[in-house]
Amino acid sequence: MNEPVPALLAGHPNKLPRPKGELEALQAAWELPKSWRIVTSVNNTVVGYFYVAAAVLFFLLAGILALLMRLQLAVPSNTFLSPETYNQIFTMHGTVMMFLFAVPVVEAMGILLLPQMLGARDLPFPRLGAFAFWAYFVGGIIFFGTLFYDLAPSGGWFMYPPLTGAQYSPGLGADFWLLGIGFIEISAIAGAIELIVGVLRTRAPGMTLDRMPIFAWTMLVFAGMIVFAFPAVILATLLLELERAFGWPFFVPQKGGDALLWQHLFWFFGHPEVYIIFLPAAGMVSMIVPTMSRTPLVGYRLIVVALIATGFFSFGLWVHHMFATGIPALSLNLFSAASMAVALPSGIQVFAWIATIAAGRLQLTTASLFVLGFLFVFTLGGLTGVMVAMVPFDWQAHDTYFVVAHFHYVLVGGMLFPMFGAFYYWAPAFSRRVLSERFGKAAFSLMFIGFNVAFFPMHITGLMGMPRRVYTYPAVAEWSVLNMISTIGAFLFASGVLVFLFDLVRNLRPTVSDPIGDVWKGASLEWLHNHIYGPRSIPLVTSRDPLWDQPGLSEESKEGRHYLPGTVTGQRETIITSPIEAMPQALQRLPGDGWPPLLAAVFTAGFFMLLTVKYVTLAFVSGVLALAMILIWMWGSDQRPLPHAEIGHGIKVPTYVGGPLSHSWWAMVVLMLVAGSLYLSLVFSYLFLWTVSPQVWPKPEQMPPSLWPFVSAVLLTASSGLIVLAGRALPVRSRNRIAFVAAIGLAVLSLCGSLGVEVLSHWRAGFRPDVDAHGALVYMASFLQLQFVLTLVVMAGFAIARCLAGMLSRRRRVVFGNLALLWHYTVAQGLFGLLLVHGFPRVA
Amino acid sequence: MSAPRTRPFADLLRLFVGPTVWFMHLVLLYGVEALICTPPVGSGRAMLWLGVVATVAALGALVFLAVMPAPRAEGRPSVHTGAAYLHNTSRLLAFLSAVGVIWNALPVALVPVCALAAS
Amino acid sequence: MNGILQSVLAPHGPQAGQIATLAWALFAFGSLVLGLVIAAIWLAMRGAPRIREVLARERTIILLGLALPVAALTILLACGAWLTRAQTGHADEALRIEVTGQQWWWRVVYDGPAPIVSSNEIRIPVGQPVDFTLKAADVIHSFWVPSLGGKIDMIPGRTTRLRLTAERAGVYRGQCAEYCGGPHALMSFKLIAMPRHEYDAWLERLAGPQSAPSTDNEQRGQLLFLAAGCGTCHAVRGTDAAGKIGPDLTHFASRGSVGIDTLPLTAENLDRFIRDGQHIKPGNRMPEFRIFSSAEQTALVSYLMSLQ
Amino acid sequence: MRIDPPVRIRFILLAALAALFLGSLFVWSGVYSVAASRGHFAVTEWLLTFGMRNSVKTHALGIDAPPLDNSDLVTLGAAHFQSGCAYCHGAPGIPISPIAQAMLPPPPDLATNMPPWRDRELFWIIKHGIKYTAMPAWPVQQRDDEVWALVAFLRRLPSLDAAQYRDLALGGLRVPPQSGESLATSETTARAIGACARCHGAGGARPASSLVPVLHGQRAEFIVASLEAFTSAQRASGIMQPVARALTGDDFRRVADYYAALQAPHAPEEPTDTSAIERGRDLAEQGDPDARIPACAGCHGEDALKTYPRLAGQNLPYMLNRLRLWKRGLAPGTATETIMAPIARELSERQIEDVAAYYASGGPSAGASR
Repeated sequence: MNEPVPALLAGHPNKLPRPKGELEALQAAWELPKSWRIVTSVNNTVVGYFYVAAAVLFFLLAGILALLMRLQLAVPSNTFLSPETYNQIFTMHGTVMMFLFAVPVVEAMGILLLPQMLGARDLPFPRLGAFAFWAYFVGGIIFFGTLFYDLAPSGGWFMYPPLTGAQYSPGLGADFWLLGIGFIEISAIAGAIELIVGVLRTRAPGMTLDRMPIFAWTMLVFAGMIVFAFPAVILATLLLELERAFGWPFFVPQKGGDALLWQHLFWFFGHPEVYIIFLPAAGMVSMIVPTMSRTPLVGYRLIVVALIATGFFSFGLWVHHMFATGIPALSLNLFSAASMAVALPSGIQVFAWIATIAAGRLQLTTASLFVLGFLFVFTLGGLTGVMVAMVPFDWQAHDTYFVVAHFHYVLVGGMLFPMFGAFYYWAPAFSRRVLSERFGKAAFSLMFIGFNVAFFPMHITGLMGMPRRVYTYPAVAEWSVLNMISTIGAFLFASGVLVFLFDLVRNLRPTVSDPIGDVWKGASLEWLHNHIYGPRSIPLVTSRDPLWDQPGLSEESKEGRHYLPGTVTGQRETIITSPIEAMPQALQRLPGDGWPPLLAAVFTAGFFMLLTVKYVTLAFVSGVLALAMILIWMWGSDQRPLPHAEIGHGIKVPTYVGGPLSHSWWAMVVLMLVAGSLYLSLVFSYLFLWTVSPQVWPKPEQMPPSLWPFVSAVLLTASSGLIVLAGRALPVRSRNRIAFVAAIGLAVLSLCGSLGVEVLSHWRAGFRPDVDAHGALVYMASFLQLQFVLTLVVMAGFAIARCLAGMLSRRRRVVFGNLALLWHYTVAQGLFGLLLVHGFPRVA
Repeated sequence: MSAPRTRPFADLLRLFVGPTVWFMHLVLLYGVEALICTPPVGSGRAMLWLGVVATVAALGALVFLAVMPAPRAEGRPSVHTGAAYLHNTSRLLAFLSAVGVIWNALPVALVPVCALAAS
Repeated sequence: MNGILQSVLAPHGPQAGQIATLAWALFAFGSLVLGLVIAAIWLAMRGAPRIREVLARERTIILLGLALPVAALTILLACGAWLTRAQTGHADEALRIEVTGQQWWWRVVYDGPAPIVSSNEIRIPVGQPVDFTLKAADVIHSFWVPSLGGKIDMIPGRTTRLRLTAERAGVYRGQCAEYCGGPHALMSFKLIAMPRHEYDAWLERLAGPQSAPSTDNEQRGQLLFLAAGCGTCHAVRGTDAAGKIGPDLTHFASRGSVGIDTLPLTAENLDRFIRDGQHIKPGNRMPEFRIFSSAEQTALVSYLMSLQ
Repeated sequence: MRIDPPVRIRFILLAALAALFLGSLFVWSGVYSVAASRGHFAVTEWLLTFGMRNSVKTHALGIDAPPLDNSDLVTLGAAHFQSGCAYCHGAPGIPISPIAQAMLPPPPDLATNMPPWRDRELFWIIKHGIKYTAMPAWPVQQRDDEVWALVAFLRRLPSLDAAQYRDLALGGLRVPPQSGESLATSETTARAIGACARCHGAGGARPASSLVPVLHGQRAEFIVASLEAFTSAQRASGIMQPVARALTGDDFRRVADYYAALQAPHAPEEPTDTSAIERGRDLAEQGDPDARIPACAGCHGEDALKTYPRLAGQNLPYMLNRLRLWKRGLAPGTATETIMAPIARELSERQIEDVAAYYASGGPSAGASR
């Protein structure tokens, strides 16, 4: 924090007229790749389009699967689909809707909208965003393709073992789920890191946290929840895949495992997942309602509180998916209480929107209709949610069509309707034409009516005793009628979607540079004159509704009277501001377009998918290529420091910053949070399985002698110390590299040594990973540690190479800073792991 | 022209203290019950006492959070409203968390420990 | 299915009755709240300016969106906890029946001096609480008789319990409620509640040995049953057939169904199931036996139909 | 965006249409000769060969060859080569039939001139055959194990002389010289194509290859049922189907009675793992109810149906191969396979080895006879 940060001044930082050639230079820096090379673009608008389009594609595909299921269930004892096909289809429907549509489409809207909304030129890590998209797209297509080769998983989207274990699900289907979904989750986390740092660090000057559009708040909470929720399911998929491939018995009761461990881990992710999907959609509603009502949002403060509270409370109710598993009644009611708690923030939001409508005059546009539909459907879904949160009621409703009705009301009502409203609302910001209101209203009517006809009867079907996930049912009169109605409704709903698609084809004219723009007279910055580079100049924001409260802002921005009207360095740039008060702190140069992110994603997908079909050699070739692509890409980041740059009004900001000022420091911290929650999930698994089967835990005398962990701990600590020394030994200029290289090299050796000692100690003590749950967990801890050690080895090699190339010095040190952060984290994790696996059995 | 001294990371974290207290309270009660009941070793009284102590402690922490004075705004230009805003928000979150804590305590008072569902 | 009950809303036992009452209360509560929200939206859009002005206040948000839910949910939560408590009591005079879920059938063991093994059909006396001890042999299943009470999962490596009481004699349909792969949809069973004295007589007969085949045809069928290896999976008490992999077939013909409640028990259906089981119940674990001549097949079926 | 197809595109389209029309006319006219007697032009020949070689190489990529240096595989392959391949490809001491030689292209004489294919490429050729030549595909696409046996034999073939070949292919069978009369009035048996004993042994001789089942002492009903299943192609085997087709229903009965009456020959003494045999005995007698595996003895014991096979003393590699085939997904074709295949799929690799070892060691009769 040595750099003086200039205070912001109201008014216009720049004088007119702007110098000649300034605009042309800006356009040149942001020029798009031509024709098919557009796939190499990393610009958020282009990637955002692709992302949204791909997500919609998966929505349609999963929707077709839903229609197939409804056809099968239209009449009793139907033979349209075989049981195996039906089971694959319902598994894929759930999985694709959740992992390939709901989360990605929300993330896509974030990538597409956020920079514009925040007044940034792009997100801080454009290539990471492109990587996240391509990884998702390639992985998703392959995953969906398994349906056509009879390789699709059939264990349900929840994948409960032992049904999904090697014994009861031989074949590749479950592996495709585990590796494919694990991989797509990694892509989601990459996107989340991008969004968090984007929201916190690239807002327009003056856009303090309390002036931030609600949508940005929701994306922040959304991404934060991904950071804590997804690691749990990543760990779960890792455990199950290791069990399937190598027989590590995490879920096998005879060897001390437990099937419920999966359910805990899965739902610790799975419940927040629902809110991960819902919150951004609620954010969209909070943007649409004020615009359509022509009045500022009422209860902004309360809504933000509600968002954060939802984010938190949603982590405390995972057990309510396990009410029927025989857990003690007191525990169930604890989670019943938590489930009630999460209803509170939703209540606040619903009445805040109603208040906003009351404060203004709601225009009945298509977007408004979708919002009204959302309010009705979501409220109903929320109420049935309160019902199933009641323990005794859930004993009856659990795993019946009542639950199917409930969560479709929540998800379709809470997420899909707002999303369609958002498509209609934001289309003008990205299209040369608006979407048709006439078609839009028809689409809404069909979807709203169809949805209720399809899903409302399911409440009754469920209470009439029909369980979920059945491919057929006997000819009970009531069941037959209700199911037929549901099927008709489903097709009505689909016809609404079809009308929407027709509208898209007729009217959507995607563009990056000249959209029709502010047709709704919105208040937030995405309605400025935006181009591929965002606004010509980045405005100073002084209120929550800048376009309403600062008249003429759009013209001023277009004329270049605000910050950064051109390009200072000739490259793509954006302003880095402070996380809370949005003070300009630095000018960040953004990377240009290129192949590495796309290729890295393709090869990463190749690695996972080839591994699934057991082409091990090819998989590793693909993995190495992916790594190479990532290294090429990383080599181009951390650019040479340049002199301070003026962004307007004589305000000069540095073009190179390190430590907490740098955006990459924030990204690394978020990554560490991801890693931390992954490790905590393992700690939970360890303690949980101990409570279930303490008999497989070793007695203190069977433990490895304490000398072993001691040596391992010393080596760990030493490696951290060496990294500190290496930081001191960073060359000022290009000399004195030997000390640095030696320190890093020694640190790598002692880090690897510590892991080796740790693994060897267990091996010599006679623990084996495939014998019992304790052994499996102990080696699992080392396995997680190994992942970090390998990452660090690569990063250390990278740092050494940068140093030898003269690209790492005391001043230009971000690469090392990131390495050191992750290093100390890994050491801390390692020390904690030693304490757990060597200490716990001695005291327990 | 000099910057206000802010610690953005710490300020952001404070936002989460209230809900975290709620989460810890929940996990503590759940964890202790799991330990008592598999295999059943503890008594219902222990659970009840623990519930009372944990709830009082959690509520105390939340009240403290709610009455904690706002960060001083001296030396900050009026355009800097973010930090004060965060403080306010964390107060409200503390309130919501308190409701959650009380709700968590309710079943501890009403449902016998280790009773098995529907048996 | 006529006359067979499988509905939460038609309770025939105290457990299901309490939950059904709760359900109706919840529906009333839900309708009220939904009505409130719809009314509020309507007023916000079309109401008189004064009402709209009140609705647009932050205090209204706190009142309707926070205070009201806090009050209502506190009451609900207390009700839920109280009802949970009511359903977790212990009664000593309960009858014990052990049910093990398997892909895709139910092993039923009645408590007795020696355990009495049966399958796929459960009989209980009317009016007496029954404690079901629930286990799983392979994957997770869930035991659910909607008309009598809630469901509880059957989890490998764990034992769960469920208490049910039937207040009236009748046939109640139960079904596996946790997805267990393959023909999960067809994993159902019948629970028959009968008067105490009939139940006792029935149980006594069930515990007794299987009578020997009487006709020539049945004797030939028994020989085929043993020679074809049926007895390695199925047991018939009193014969060499002692397999534990498939359902116990002692007194098989006194049960009402074939293929685990997939088809009603008739000689023709049984014949089809033996030859063509994978079409009747796709994915089930019994291989299709197409090795018999039609005379052999008739003998085998008549033997099985004689297992009264 | 409007696209005006430029004139050139239109021209190319028209030209293509015209060429298509002329080509059709040429084919329709029948002017082209399909005579095998004419041979190919040198350039056509080169092109076809070049294309064929590369096609085989490309398609064989990714096939992993099992270890082939195994006398059981070689012997089995040799026996099939004799009955299925030698007619066209010749063998040491057996010239190619002149009829086969007149094919286009003429089949290569493998005894003298073995083309330099890799194992996996040979496998691919034998399994899939080659279009536009007379090389047929393997009759049963599911049985890769049989194809590998042939590949194993082809690897051995170049080093064989006529006597060694005869030993290998005829399994030590001696064909007595026929009288002139019998040569003149019945079929020649010199090549002994149909003789069961070449592979399965006869009298006191065990099968030449342990991949082939011992038939001695099996119930006649079982052997007949098997032969019928091969004839109707219900049971998958590219080796047995042609052999069984050559027999008639009466033959089935006679050959079955012959083998049923034979005393099982003694198994060769092999080092055996007694603990595996013990585990196998447990599995055979008790099954593994937790894994849903019924006791083998229920169907393979002495009292079981006569259409079920008896396993005591059966060849170990044969049983391993058969169980593994089912486990890897060989679709059951016969009524008995329909019963066995799902059971075999539940067996773990270890259980397969154990139970096969148990039965190979003599099974239930082992205790009595030793």
